[in-house]
Amino acid sequence: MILVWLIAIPLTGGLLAWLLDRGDDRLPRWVSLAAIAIDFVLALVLWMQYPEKANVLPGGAWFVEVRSAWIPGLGIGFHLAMDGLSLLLVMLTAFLGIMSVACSWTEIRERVGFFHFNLMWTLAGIMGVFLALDLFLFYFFWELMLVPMYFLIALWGHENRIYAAVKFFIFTQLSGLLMLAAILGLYFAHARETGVYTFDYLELLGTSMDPAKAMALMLGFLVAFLVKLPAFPLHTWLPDAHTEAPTAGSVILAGLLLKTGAYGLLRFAVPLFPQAALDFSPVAMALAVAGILYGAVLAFAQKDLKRLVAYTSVSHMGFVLLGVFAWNELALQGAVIQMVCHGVSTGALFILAGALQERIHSRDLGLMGGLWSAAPRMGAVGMFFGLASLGLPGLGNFIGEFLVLFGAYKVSVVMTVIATTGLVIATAYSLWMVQRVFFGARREEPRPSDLGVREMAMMAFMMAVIVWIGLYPRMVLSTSEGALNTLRQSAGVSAPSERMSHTAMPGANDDGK
Amino acid sequence: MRTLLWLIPALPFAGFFVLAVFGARLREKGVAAIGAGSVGVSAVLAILAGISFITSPPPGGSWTQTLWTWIGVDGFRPAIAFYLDALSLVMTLVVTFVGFLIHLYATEFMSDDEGYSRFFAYMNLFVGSMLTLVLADNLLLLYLGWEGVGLCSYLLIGFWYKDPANGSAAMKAFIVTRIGDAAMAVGLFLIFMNLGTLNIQEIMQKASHTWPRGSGLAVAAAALLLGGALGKSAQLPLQTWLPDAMAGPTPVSALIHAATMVTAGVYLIARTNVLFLLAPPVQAAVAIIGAATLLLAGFSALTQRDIKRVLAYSTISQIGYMFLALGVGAWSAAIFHFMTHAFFKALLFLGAGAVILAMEHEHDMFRMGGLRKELPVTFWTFLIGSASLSALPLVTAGFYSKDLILWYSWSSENGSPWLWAAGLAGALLTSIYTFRMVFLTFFGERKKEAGRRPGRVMTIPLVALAVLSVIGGFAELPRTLGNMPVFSEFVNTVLPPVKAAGEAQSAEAAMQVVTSFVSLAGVYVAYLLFLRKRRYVEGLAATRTGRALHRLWFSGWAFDWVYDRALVQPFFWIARINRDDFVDLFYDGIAWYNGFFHGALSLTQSGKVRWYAMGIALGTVIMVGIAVVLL
Amino acid sequence: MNAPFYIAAVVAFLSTFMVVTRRNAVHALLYLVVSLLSVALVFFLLGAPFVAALEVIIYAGAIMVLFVFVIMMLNIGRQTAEQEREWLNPEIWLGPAVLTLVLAGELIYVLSRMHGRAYALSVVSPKQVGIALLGPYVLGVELASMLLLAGLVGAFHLGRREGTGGERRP
Amino acid sequence: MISQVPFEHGLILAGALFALGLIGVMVRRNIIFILLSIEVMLNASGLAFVVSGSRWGQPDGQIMFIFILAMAAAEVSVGLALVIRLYHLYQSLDADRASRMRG
Repeated sequence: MILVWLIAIPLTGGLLAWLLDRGDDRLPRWVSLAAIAIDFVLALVLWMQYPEKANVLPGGAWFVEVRSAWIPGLGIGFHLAMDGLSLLLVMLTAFLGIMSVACSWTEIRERVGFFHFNLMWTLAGIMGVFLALDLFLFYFFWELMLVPMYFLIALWGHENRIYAAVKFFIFTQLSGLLMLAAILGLYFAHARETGVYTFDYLELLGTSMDPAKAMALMLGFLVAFLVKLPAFPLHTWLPDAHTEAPTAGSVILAGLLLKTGAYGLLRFAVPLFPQAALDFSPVAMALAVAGILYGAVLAFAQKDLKRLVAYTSVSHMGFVLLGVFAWNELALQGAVIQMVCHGVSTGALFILAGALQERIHSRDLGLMGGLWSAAPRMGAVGMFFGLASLGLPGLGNFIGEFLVLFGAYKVSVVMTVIATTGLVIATAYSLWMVQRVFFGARREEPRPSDLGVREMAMMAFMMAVIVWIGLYPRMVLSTSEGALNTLRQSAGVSAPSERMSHTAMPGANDDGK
Repeated sequence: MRTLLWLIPALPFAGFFVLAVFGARLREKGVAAIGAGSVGVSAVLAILAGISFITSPPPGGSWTQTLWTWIGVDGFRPAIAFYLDALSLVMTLVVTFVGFLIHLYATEFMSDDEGYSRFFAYMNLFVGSMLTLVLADNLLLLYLGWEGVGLCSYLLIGFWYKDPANGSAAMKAFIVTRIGDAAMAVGLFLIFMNLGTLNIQEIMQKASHTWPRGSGLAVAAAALLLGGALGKSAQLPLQTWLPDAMAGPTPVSALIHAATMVTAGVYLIARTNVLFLLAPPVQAAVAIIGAATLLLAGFSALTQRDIKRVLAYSTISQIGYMFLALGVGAWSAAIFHFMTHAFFKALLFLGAGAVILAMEHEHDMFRMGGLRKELPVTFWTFLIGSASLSALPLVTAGFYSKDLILWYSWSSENGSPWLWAAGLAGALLTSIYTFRMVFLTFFGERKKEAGRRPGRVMTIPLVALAVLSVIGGFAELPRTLGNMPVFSEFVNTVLPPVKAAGEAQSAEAAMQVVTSFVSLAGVYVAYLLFLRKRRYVEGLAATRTGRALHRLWFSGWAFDWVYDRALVQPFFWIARINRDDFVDLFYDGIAWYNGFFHGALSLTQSGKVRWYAMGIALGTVIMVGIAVVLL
Repeated sequence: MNAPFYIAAVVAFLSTFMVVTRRNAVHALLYLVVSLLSVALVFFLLGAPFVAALEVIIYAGAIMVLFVFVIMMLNIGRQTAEQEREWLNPEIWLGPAVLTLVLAGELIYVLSRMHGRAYALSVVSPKQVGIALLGPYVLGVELASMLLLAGLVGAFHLGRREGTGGERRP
Repeated sequence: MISQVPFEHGLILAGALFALGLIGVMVRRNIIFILLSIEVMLNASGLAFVVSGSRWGQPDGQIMFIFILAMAAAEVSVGLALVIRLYHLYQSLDADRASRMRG
């Protein structure tokens, strides 16, 4: 039942925040902070007892499960379940949720209640996406997280927010519809094969169909996730959405929405159509590498700070895509680590950009420069997260990127070498960003005040997470290990019959040699 | 003592953490105490570890201390583990001891600079990373230290961030070294995939079993690691960043760009010597690159006006010697030269720092002169350093180490007369530009009053390093002069001994006479050209070819110009023209066409009833037509 | 035996053709009445006397009379005739003519391909129609009555001359 | 009295009348003529219903004709009322004058 609470609390919190909007602005903020904080505590509790309550469900590492009928007629069930992978991402959601509420404490002035309503409902939608095991329910949550996000950008955004919000909505909605078509295609293919009409993920896993149809359905899923992931050709909504979104919106957008795309790939696109995914993987890896280089070069060229950070996300997500389609143990673990660390470090960079915008009312890099002398703490934090985004060893992103590259090297050497050159350009853009914002000649007019206690606490917390994952990633690795083994096995392109046997996967493995 | 091994790198990191978090609140005294103190204590620890290591050598010739498993993903299990053997002991001792001296010097040199705590935080971070690099037990941890030192060199070069030029020099350094690191990373991937492990000792055993000599994989792995080494040690073709790195404070140049970081590449090649032995073409390449670099850097150093840039090019040249030694298989000679070079080059930089301080941040040698009497201690220590750099015979450490390298480049198995000749020419060039520097700064008429004299705290390191750059050489007396190869015996417990062709002792003696004659000749030439008849040099430079040569050498053989044209400008150009993402045009195009068709269709709504009737009729006709055709 | 049907058919066709092509509204109206009467005859011949009567009474009687009233009210007899002339220049006819020809062609093609056997057209007496009308179609009748009521109210409301106010002169 | 008229000829007649009505609607600009043509078309479709009703001896055809009559009556009354208003508004019966509702 705890899973239902995980989703229900932000929903009610958001509603409550909106209702309490009558009073002063502080009430909704505290309500939504409380709601998301409870969620974070719940997630931590789940993480504490993760190892013992292993494999509640057949076929692997699910350890908490809620199942009840929703529309039995069509075979749609309200089926939530959590394994190591979704646990990590749910914790990331709650963590960044707290950060986004905290960072918009002073930034959002008008209609605060409605703002927090949208924020909470997006978070609930995202958590739903990570937990849903019923494809219909998954699509429901996929749409649920989209609409409030649109309002977040459209109502509280910056200059041409309408253009950005509409573009974001159309991109995601259109690709979502493709996914819906693919879900239905799979639904009917499964029905034709086994006569059972169901949307349940575990049953749908084994459907075998002719390769062409499988490839078509897989592409349906893939397009939706590649738009969300922003893979190379479908990424152009991201810079606009990021530039115009309010700080909290950017944090949620960069930190979480991009992960739903990656999670979708890991959970649905590849395991459901293993052979098609295998055939498609060279193209996908090429797209990934193109994304890495393209995102990096464009990040280097931007004049707007948030737009620059947005393009870095395109580049980092290229690594995740590379990891997913390399589909071996190393690459997948790398992709998971990269997802978590990218969420935290890019979230922090956006909070910083938001703080800077609040102080000097502009995101133009031309106006910044020499801010270190005025705000040394902000400079140090900016430098730290700039280094995190270029993959400095000792920080989390390095672990993610290198595990992906180690894994991808086994699959294709050429792709990995090109991706590694991406690291050099990554160095270029992040140092260039730090140079233009913090170093250089000191200016007189924008004298930003340094980070306050609240902001510094948030930043310290995030820095701690990045360094902790950088130096001791085993906690995160062991959590996601069980889930990834199940995924790899279910997509191991093995004969369907063999997959049906319930391989009892010990949820927690021993703590390594 | 074994269990305290992890403290050696941990202390500087702790120093960094304390200074980073509380630095702003501490007074300068406190910051200095923590900054220099942490490195000092780890130096003491290193010495203690050294003593117990030498007195009671452990069975396998090495200590290993594993703190925790860093990443645990099925076969990929690198650990945070430190590995101490003869080679890493020498490196640790040099890094901590010279590091401590430079920290001491910096406490006074940087006094009343507004980023004082930030400076020492970065310096401690650097020493910590360097020690992690040197003591790393597996290549991934080594890579962590590798990037850590690269980061600190970026932070410290760009320390005075107010001047954007320093910022761009810092970025240039980090990006150029990062190119090397990318190559090294690919090397790591290759090694892991083929050998299944990153632990250095396992790699050595597995490589020699699985890879035959000269096999493609061995060559690829060695070449990629060489790529990383070239980047970090500023050898051809990635050497352009070091001269610009002089934008940082002088103690930084002394510590990072002379003594420790730039020799990381030498350490890497020495540590993974088995790979290079398995790949003869790559080892030959190392020798050739070393020889070429030492010549190029030598010529460039001749024409520099800034005292620190002369020393920078001299560093590139001396590391070229180490690469030459590695290339010909004289592993211990390379490490020995690393040690002596660390001493006298750090001394020269600190001396230059004292001079610059005295001259109120004047870097141009031609505006200094006659400081002999003004700064006596600095002068004498600087002279000893220069002597050691240009390897004046018998009395200086530089003589023993450089002579050893020249001898092995002649006598060793894969040495060759050409390499030896290049080395010799390099030695001549070295002594010319060194003593040109000495005469220009310390002799001749005084042009500017000497301002701030170096205080006591600055002179202690100068004197200590001067002593070391003299007695340092006696640790390795060649056969002809006392035959006490203490150093190489110690280091050869780890590194393979040199395969000399068994030349007669007399040949070695003759060789030593030739090298010492060459270095003295260099001094005399420098004396002639730059002290007595300066006009002659101006005349030479005035000729057309002279001017062209001067411009070429001054700009570091125009590598910067070539790289700028070939790589940097195109990258900027691509970035600029594609600033707003041509892929976006595709989607905007879709939106535009959408609007266009909307316009076209709205014309049909003309408001006239009869048109609509016509439309309905047309529709019926078509539908009936279809029905007719189909039935 | 079928002669009267074909005669009536030809008369109907010609008169309808005249309706469409006349310039004077009244002439067109009268031709339409002729056409309706000939169609009524056809109904009678087809064994649907009740409907034939209705056609004559309601269609020709009521609706045409309505038209006459309107035409008289708007007195558009002769003076709009010449206005019609420049509206009806020949080339206007071309487009619609082609279209309708194609449509007619298709209909005829479809109909001609059906097997053209003649069937004994059975007479459907008004009694049968009445029974069916108030049997299964009682709902239809109610709806038709409501439709007529709506038409009545609409016509009354729209027909009033003044006092509606509010509507703008163009 | 029952004629042995082939069923299709009746439909062909209805089709022809319908076509003429259609051409009338499209060509004439005077609204009255348009309404007249619509009446012709309605009548033609009624004819088709009756013909097919009598063909299968079912009363349905005639019932449909009655409904068409009812509809035609209502339509004409409202139509003509509108024509009167239009005439007062535009002082002309040109159908193209009332084209303010255009895209």
